[in-house]
Amino acid sequence: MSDDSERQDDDMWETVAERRAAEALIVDVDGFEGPLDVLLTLSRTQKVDLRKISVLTLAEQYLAFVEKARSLRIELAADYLVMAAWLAFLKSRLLLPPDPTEEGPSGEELAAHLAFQLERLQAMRQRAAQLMARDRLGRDRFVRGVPEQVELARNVTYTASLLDLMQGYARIRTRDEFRPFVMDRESILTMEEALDQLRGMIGYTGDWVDIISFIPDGWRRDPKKRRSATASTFAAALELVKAGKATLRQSDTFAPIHLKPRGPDEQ
Amino acid sequence: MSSEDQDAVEESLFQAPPLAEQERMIEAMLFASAEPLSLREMSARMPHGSDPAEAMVLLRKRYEGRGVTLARVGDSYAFRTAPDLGFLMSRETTETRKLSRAAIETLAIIAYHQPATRAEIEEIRGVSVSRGTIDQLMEMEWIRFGRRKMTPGRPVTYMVTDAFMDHFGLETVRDLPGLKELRAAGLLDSRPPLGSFPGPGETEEDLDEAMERDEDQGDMFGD
Amino acid sequence: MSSEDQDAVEESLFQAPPLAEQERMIEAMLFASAEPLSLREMSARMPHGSDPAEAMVLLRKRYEGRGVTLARVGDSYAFRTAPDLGFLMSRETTETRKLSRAAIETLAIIAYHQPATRAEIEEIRGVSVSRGTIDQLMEMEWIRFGRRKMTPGRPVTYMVTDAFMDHFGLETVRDLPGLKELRAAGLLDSRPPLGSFPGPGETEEDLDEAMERDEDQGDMFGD
Repeated sequence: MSDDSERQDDDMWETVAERRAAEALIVDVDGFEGPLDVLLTLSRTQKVDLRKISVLTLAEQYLAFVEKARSLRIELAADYLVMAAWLAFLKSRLLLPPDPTEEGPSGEELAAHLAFQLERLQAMRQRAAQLMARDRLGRDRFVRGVPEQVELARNVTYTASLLDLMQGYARIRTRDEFRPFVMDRESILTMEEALDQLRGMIGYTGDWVDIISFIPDGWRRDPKKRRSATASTFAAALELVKAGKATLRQSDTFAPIHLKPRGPDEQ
Repeated sequence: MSSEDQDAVEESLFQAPPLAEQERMIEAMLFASAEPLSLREMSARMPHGSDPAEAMVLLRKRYEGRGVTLARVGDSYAFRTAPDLGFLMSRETTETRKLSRAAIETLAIIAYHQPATRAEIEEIRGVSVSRGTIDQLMEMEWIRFGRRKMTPGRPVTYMVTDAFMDHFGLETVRDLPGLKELRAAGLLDSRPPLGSFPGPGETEEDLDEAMERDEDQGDMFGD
Repeated sequence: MSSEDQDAVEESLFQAPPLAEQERMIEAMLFASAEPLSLREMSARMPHGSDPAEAMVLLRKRYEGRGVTLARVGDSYAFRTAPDLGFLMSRETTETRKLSRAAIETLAIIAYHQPATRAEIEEIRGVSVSRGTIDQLMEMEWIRFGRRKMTPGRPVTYMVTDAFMDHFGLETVRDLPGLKELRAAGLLDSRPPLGSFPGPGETEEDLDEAMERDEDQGDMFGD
């Protein structure tokens, strides 16, 4: 702010106190907490109880403040201008005789509400200051310097039921009954098994033998098993022939199939 | 410890410990904790059948006028050094973050008007509440959310916390300075603003906030 | 604060505060300090002319038998929780967990075959028994040592305890059903044991169990 502008406006402000207040307003306009704050600051120049304040005078002071700000090309936020418009309206209401056809609150009611708002804001400020002046923790009152942490001891209790116990035991004792990764194929003799059987027995025979006699014990009675064993033994015999280790012969259709091992000299 | 006390401790496993013993227990727990403890929290740690409420009366009396005093904070209790001895503790002081004027006023408004909506705070201060202010107070754990208000838009409300009361040495919110006078003067009444009175400006806020406030304003102007 | 106290503080700027006041001061300092404080350190903070040594004698007496005691640490002093109240500083939570499969099987073998040596347990389970499993069962007081076996090496044996019987509601271990009965009761369905086939159930088991299971599978494929 330049000295010139200050001198120029000197006559606008009547007392030193008022001028100081106004200067504070203008210089610190950013520091104000909105138009109500400005109004509260202006109201102090009236030096009366806020309940007896002249809202009309206050409105005029505010409007002058806004004018001044404008002349100084200080940009006021929109809400300051809205307040100015409202106060101009309030001023006209207060000055003109009430129009009975007009609805809404009267000028006096609006003025009273504004006074109430100012008083309330003022009261809150005082209480805030009182609050801050109390004996505060960390400044006047102190907490325990070495607080002890309450230790959280987590106890884990393990439990098991009788059923768990018995099942566990049964599981171990019957483990042999379980053959992992083997399908339950009780009545099927695999070709590998048949081959093992053949290989084991072939050395003991020098002549033609019915391949049925190579079927292992326990696979002859049950028809299902015998069928499977016959098929796999025949397939195993063919494998041996293919490997050059045996010769097969069948004299007639559906006649028994005979196998004869081939000696090394015959191969 | 005398053998009599020893017996008392052993008996306590089966029946509530004697009052004097309960007093020692709450004394130990409160001494060990930096945070206020409620009777319920203490009771949970004490032997079965203990009732710390009675022991608390005795303990508070015992510490009256001492260098450490037993402060009540809402439903909880905490040992705090006597305020007149703060000067001895200067070395323990940790500089608390300076609060802005807006934050201090907002805090006071919430304390005296709680539960208070953002719109109410703005109405009283005549200026919009910046998000940072509320955030800062929340972060300091001096305010918390209260119940939503049963007005159009169901705005959130703010209340002060036990940490707030602990910090300012208040037993309950009823102990706020000058609360009675304010109430008697009608300054805590929620008077709806008249007609077209200008509200706080929306210019400097971000969209979220403006939307939030629109919601809030439902309650200001809606009825 | 009473006006009398106020006077005391003001006066203290010029002369040593009364002994009772000094006692309050060291009480507050010791309470708020994070470290034990020596008489010299306290004296340095106190008003000129104070002698904390005398006040310390009074203060220590005052806290005798209380929930907190004033302990001497070298040349310094600090408040400490009374030793008999340490239990208040810990909070116990109890969590119930299912015993691991390895532990259940080991326990079952001991119950059915007691007294059982470790070698016997391992032979039946077909997998080595970890020390942790035995320790755990011992700690739970479900198994105990039996007589040493009169075989080479005189190995220790394990037996189940009365606590075991109590827990499982058995009068004697002979009440445990045999294999035949288990089968009759449908407890021995020929489903393979959980885990011998990798299945969807696996995901819900915790890592410990999965690891144990790997151990077990070693035995399944081993022979």
